[in-house]
Amino acid sequence: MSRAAAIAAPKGSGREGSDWPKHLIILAVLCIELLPFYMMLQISVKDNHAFLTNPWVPLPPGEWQLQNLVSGLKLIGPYIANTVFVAVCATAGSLGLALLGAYFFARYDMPFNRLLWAIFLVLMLMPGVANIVPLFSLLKSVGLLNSLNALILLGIAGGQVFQVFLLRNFIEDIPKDLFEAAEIDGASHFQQLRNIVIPMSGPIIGTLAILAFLGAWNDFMMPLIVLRDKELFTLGVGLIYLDGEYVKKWGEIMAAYLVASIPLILIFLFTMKLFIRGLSAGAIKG
Amino acid sequence: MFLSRNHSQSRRRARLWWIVCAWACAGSLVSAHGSGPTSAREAWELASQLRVEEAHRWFAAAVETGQESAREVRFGKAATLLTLQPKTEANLREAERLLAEIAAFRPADDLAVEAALLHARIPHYHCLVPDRAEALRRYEAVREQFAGNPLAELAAPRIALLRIFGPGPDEAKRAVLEELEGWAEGLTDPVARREFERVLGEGWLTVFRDDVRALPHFVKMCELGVVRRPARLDLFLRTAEMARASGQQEVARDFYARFLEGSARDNRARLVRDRLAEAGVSVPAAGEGER
Amino acid sequence: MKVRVTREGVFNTIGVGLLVLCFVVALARVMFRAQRESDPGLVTLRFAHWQLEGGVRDAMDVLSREYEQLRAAEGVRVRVEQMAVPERVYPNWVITQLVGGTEPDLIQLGMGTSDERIARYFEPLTRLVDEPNAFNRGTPLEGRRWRETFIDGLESPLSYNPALLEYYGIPLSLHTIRIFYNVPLYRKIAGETPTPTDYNQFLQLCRRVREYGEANRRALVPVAGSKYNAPYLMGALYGSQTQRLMLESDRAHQLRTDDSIRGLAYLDGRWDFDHPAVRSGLALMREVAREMQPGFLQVAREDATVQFVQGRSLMIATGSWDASSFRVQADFEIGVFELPLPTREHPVYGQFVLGPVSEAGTGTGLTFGLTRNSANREEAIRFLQYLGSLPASRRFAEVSGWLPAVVGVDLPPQVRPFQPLTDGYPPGFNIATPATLEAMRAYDRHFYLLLQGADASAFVEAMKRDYPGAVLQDLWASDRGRLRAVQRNDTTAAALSQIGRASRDAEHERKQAELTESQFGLELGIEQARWRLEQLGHPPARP
Amino acid sequence: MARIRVSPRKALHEWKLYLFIVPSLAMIVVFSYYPALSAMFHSFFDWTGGDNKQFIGAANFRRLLSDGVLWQSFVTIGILVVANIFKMVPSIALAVLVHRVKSDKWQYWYRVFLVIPMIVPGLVTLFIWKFFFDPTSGLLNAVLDVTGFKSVLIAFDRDLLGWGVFQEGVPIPWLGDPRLIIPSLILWGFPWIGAVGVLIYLAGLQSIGTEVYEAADIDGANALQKFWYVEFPLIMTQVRINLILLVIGTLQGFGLQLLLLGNSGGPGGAGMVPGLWMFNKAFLVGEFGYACAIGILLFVFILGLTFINNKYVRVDK
Repeated sequence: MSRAAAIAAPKGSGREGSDWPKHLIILAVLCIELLPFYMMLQISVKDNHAFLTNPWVPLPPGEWQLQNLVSGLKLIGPYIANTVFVAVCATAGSLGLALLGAYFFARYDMPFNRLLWAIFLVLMLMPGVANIVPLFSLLKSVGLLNSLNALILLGIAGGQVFQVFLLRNFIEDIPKDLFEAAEIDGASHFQQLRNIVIPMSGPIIGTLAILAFLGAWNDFMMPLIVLRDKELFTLGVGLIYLDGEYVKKWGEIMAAYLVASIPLILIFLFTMKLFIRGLSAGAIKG
Repeated sequence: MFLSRNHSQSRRRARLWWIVCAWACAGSLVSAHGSGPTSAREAWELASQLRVEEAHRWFAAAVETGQESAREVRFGKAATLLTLQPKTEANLREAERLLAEIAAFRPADDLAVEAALLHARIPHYHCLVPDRAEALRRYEAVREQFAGNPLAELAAPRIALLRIFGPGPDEAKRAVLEELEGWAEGLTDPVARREFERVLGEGWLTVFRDDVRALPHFVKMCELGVVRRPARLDLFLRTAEMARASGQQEVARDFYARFLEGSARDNRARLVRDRLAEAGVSVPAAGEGER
Repeated sequence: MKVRVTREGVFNTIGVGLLVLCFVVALARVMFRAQRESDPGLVTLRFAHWQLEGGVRDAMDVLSREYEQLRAAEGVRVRVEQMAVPERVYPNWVITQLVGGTEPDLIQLGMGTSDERIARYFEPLTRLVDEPNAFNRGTPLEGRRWRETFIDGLESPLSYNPALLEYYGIPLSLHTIRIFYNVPLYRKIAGETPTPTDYNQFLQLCRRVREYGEANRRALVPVAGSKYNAPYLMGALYGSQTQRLMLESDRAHQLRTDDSIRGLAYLDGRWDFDHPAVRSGLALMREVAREMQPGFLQVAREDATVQFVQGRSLMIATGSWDASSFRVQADFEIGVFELPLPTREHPVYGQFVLGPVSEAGTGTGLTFGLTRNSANREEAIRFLQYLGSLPASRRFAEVSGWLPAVVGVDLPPQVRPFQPLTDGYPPGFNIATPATLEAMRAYDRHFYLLLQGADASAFVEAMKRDYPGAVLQDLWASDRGRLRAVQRNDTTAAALSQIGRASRDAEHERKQAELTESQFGLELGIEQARWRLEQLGHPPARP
Repeated sequence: MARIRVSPRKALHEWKLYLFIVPSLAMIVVFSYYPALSAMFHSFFDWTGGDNKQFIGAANFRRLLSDGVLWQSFVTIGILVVANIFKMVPSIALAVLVHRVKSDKWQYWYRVFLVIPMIVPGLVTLFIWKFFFDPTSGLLNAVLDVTGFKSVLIAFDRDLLGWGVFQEGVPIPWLGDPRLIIPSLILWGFPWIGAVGVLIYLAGLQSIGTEVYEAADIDGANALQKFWYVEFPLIMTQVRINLILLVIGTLQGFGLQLLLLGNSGGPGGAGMVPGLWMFNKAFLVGEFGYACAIGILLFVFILGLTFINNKYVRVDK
């Protein structure tokens, strides 16, 4: 069955009645949901005075303080490269490993399979505050402090459980005959992964990738602990530092936030469909 | 790209993992053994700077190899075992054993006394559940066995601590305090004497709120001298206040004055000047700092 | 359908392409940086602090650049890097850097630097501060021991650590609490009336502010409050009422109390929440709370600042450290006056007052310690000496508008009002910190009750319920702290005596004597507190 | 598809398959299990988080029993969990509404708009909500005043609660009064739409064939019945998964409380939750050993809930 087709499928013609009340409700809800985005946009071009006298209504375009965006870029720009580096590596790494793991769980019922699966699942239940200290000493003993590699490794490890969990369900649903046919052709496990699993689970991989990317993008706890040098800061830390200022220039802060989201906006703009489709597809399983 | 690695690459990846793990283990070992002390002197220096782990490692190794002066090294091992983290019963027992052994050395020397004192402190402050009776017994043993060694006199203030602030009815405490007061003259070491006086003074003050009986002990302490400046100021002030409360204006005035000499940056100075003024002495405000 | 899929494909490709491009750029940057990091001829010094107030970073930058030039003139290439870490994350940041071995060369002491960490990770400066500071050459301070060139003689606990008996920190500044006011607005409201010097005048001023606000239809609040700022004013007012009570509950005749003495005094019944002085202090707090905006308890520090610099309140109570931030943000002249406490003559509140509060004991701050692992120890010491010298202090005060910690600096006019008042009496104890953490939390938890209802009784009832348990917890915690120190000192003392057996010098003698003295003091403290707890029927230590 | 069962003997031959799981496993063992087990180990110590530690057996756990704040925090988190469960409803409703919109184009755009808030940094949302709750200049109080809903609240308070927190002419201190803390936390995030959740539900709904709706129409089912008998069963699996994740997340979480109310959980400590208490004990008081014990209690609690959930809230596919 084609999931793309499922989304695009026409709705039942049997549903009668006018749609506008639905639209109204949906639009009202969406407006509230989009409020933070709106605030970020409109405050980013205000100075403190304009913001404090009138926080809610945007300024007319003539009064926009565009230098806010420039200083926002200056404040936060240097961190973007680091964040991209960490987020891309962590995403690729964690998905790669998760695919292997999920393939193992989904395709074969090897001895100890259940035990291993339990090992994965129990992790979801553990609260992690006190773990930070041992984790930190671990990173210290392997000499990974004050380096972006630590963040990448943590990103990879942190994503495993959730990704393996979702991918497994997905791979289990791939028709068995595809694999059997491949095996008869003498395909190795890696070839099966490449030729069957990846093409068949493109949307969910895309979705997981975007979620992992978002997670790495917004993470601030570990970077805060691990990174010392300003040149290594990722966006999460940068924003926390910005938020800790006592002299608040709201316009500049919001502009910095906006700058921090621009790469995400771009990615979303271009992969929106993939993302939505992936979420839609992956979700059917559970 | 990433997902289409072939089998051999995966094997390489697995090997890489082992390398990473091995490197991690080696890394922690290296960092543990990277720079250590090379002599007992250096190990003691480390111990005095609270770098107990490194110091202990050296002492423990030196005990094994039997190098350097054996008793000192054993003492080092025991002393560092007391603060080695995590603190375990086994460590304390081991320290206790070593210290008892060092303390038993005859003819008794300073090291033996120190070991005996430390031996007494284990049940007093180091065990998870303190055993005050045992600590008292050990301190008293130190006092008896090493009578004549000024170092051993440091057991006296500890005995006073344990007996005054131990369990028992107030009247028994009075007897204890009075009995202990008889010991004071016998102490020759000024530090032991000073601390002994301090415990007695605080004893009268805490248990009986008796300024009159506490005062002489505080005066004696002032005579013997306190090293740290803020503590010295506090002591002068407390002595003066106690003298004031027990009606000895002369003494009070003297100690108030001594307090004021060093109190340019103390917010109690004006209060003290008021006290002096009450007693008919006027002291001009001192130059306020250096501004 | 087909067209759509293709377009989506193109879009995805562009998206992924952009990402790859970004990644390549990022990778290039990361690689490039790794290369640049390893410049052998350049000494990089890093120092960290949490002073994000306006002006301070500029001052530190000026000092860093001047030092770099100074050293460049001597032919040494030094790069000094400032790391300003937000207060909220600073303690954790410091701990992780220290434990992780990635610490900068100089670290501001005071948050996240417990005695144990200081002992372990910081270099004692005792020998250093006993010598004159070379950077004071050619100034009136030339030839004086470095530690004697500081206002407090380096006796503040951040500089001289009383538990470790060594000097660890060099301070740059000190601070006092003041009321800041909007000068033009003040003139409009009060004309030429001088600023209030006592509590009554202050209340009158607040009333006039309200009247002015109503007359001009302006939403004007007399004092900008927040959960950060309000306690400075309220605590001081409460403290004025407990001045005499403090002396009464001081069993040790020290004319001052510390956390555990206050806690024990409470359990002892030497003071309680029904004591007239405490009630009077609470009434004062309630009274002054009315001069702040409603709901100030949920207002953050920077929001109160904004309220003040926007002219929506006449006054704000805070430390002199905020002066620089205000100056950056406000477009009006800012005036300063001392906290308006009730005098002894006050008909209602005067009876509990001892007199004006002395700020003589004000400790120094912005204190930097040198880390043991510093890769450039010599250079870091030199920079520290530079920071703590008279010329650098002068520069620091000029640029930052903060009080300098070194004596003999001609103060710029805007800094003068912050000089500590030295003629006065000890402050009473503050209600929030009769002991330590748990008591403070109980207070925090119930504080809102103080602002409600007809009087303080709801607050008092709640405190009576939770306070004893909290104090007990705190006393146990401080018992544990002392016990740990005693245990630690046993090893140190053994080590010192062994070192002394081999060779002794004056410094060694000093340390050994001080250690013995402080060790006995700690033991006595433990025994006394435990004994008194037992007498009162409480477990002497956490079971 | 049924997984291929591999006998131990064959597994010996197929040992290479284990290499597939090794990297993942190594990652979680090193970076997740080791720290977690280390924390468990330390729950038997009096540990300051640094080098100072002393073995004290089960003393930390005994202390848990008499820790009033902790038990109160479990009550609080219980309320929040229940509230959060109800807060799932709007997402489901929105998904159904979007699904029932006839135009595909609109449906697509609604999804796009749902995704946009995900890219806004969390700090912005926090900032805006703080702004909402501000007693004097906040939007929430302004809305209540303008709509007259405040008088309803006042009457409600006067006649039913007797709290006296809602009064005429006095701004409502949303985060300044302990009795309003939990309501504020519940109100937080209104209208409680989780974008990912909505998209997932929507996906579930997509699989409903036209014929099902036609059949329902023939039976004369109204909108609610359609939801109940046609739509809801189809997304039940997703709802259940979301429910589990949500319950776990709520129980472990404390970020919101920390950022909004501070370390002590706000006035009266009303917002104190177990995670925050653990954070307090670990990073503020320095009692890491005790914090680890709290963590273990929380873990056992979550494990129990998950177990119950698996046993009783089971839905057949």
